Amino acid sequence: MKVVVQLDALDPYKEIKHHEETVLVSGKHGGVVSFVGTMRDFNDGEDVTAMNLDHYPGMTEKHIEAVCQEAMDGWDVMDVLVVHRVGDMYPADPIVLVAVWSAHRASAFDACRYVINYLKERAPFWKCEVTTEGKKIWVEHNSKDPGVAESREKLA
Amino acid sequence: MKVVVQLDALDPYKEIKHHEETVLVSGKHGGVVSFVGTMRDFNDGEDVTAMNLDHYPGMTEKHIEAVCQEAMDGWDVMDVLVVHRVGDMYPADPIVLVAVWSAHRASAFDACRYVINYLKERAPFWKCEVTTEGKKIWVEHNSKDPGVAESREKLA
Amino acid sequence: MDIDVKFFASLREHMGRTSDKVTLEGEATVADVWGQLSSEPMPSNILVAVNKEYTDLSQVLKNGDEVAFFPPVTGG
Amino acid sequence: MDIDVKFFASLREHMGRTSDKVTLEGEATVADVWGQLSSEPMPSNILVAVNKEYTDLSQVLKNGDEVAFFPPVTGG
Repeated sequence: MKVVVQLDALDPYKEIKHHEETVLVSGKHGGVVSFVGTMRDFNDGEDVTAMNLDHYPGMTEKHIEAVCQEAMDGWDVMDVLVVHRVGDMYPADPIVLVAVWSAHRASAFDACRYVINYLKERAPFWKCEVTTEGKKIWVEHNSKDPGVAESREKLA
Repeated sequence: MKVVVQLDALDPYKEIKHHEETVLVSGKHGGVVSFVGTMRDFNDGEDVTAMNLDHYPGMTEKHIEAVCQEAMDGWDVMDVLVVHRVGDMYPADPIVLVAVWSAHRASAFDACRYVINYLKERAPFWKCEVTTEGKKIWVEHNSKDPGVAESREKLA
Repeated sequence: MDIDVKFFASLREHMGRTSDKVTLEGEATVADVWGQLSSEPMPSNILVAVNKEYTDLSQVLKNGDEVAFFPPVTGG
Repeated sequence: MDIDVKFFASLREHMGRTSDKVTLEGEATVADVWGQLSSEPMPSNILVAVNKEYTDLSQVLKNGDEVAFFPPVTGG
């Protein structure tokens, strides 16, 4: 299990490969499910040109780790990797990677979805978008995945 | 929507990047969910050293395309990419990639899972594994994802 | 009528060939094709496709159809 | 007791500072900390953490605790 919060640009698929080459034992996992969230160039009808992602150092990592641990305990998965960017970014930049390795795909799908849903619900990050007119807008809330309550029920 | 069945080695994350750079409009999708199935070095208690994947040219592509189209019709997703290897391969080789781009992650998770589940159920591929003792074993059935029936219900 | 037949995977090895051609008189079904190919009944797990669509032994054929027999699929 | 206070995101801009220090006498809760920082009631959407764990206004504090106030989170 590895959780990284970084200012550097995120190359999600390089991270997956690197993790497979350095941490996982080759030939043992049957599949990997990944989610990559990318920055969009619009939000609520406004054109967005840049974004700053604020976070609470220490608390953010702690809460992502807790969510990953819940996923490792709740499903039969082999490993979980999360890399999340902070700081300044631009449209199409990857913001977050969640990757889950497992012997069987069902667990990997469930666990990956759980991690991204609860990361979004609990990890202290705040998006501040800059519009084409130079207006700064703090994003007020994330879109909900109807699967959030569902995952929680499965784990209960 | 793109479906490829190929003899060549599969670099799933290069395929995702290439598809994003050549087909998708930058900055429009909010996320991508991918599943990569890789060859394991064991099965049913036997050590596996190589595998040949047989298929039915024409029928295979047709049925994967039908499954992808069902996913595009059934969920609010922007694009689906499937690349599937055939021929000779070795442990840790990627066998299949399913990637789904969407504005919202819930649809991408649902659609990606649907595609891999029904690809496994309907696309004519057959795995023949070679054990360390040189024995050839035709794999008799795939593991079931308990989500198969579930996805079908959602679409109905 | 002339029917192209294909076998895949373990069934191909069992039948000892990749493909075959069968000629049938009058109205004929997939079951009639199998009857020409083998004296054994078709194993219950074997799947059938006509012109690359799944079907079953009762499907009525026309001249030039491609009939495929194969075991359960194991891709992905 | 001495309490370290942190603000994030839009609340940081609203409060005009990133952090603060508050000194309280006797038993005190997060609500007492907020009362020292602002004459307005805490907005209902604001979240509270003590020592990097989520909690609420009723939590009793001890010397040296770190109390953070911030708006709903929007990561991922």
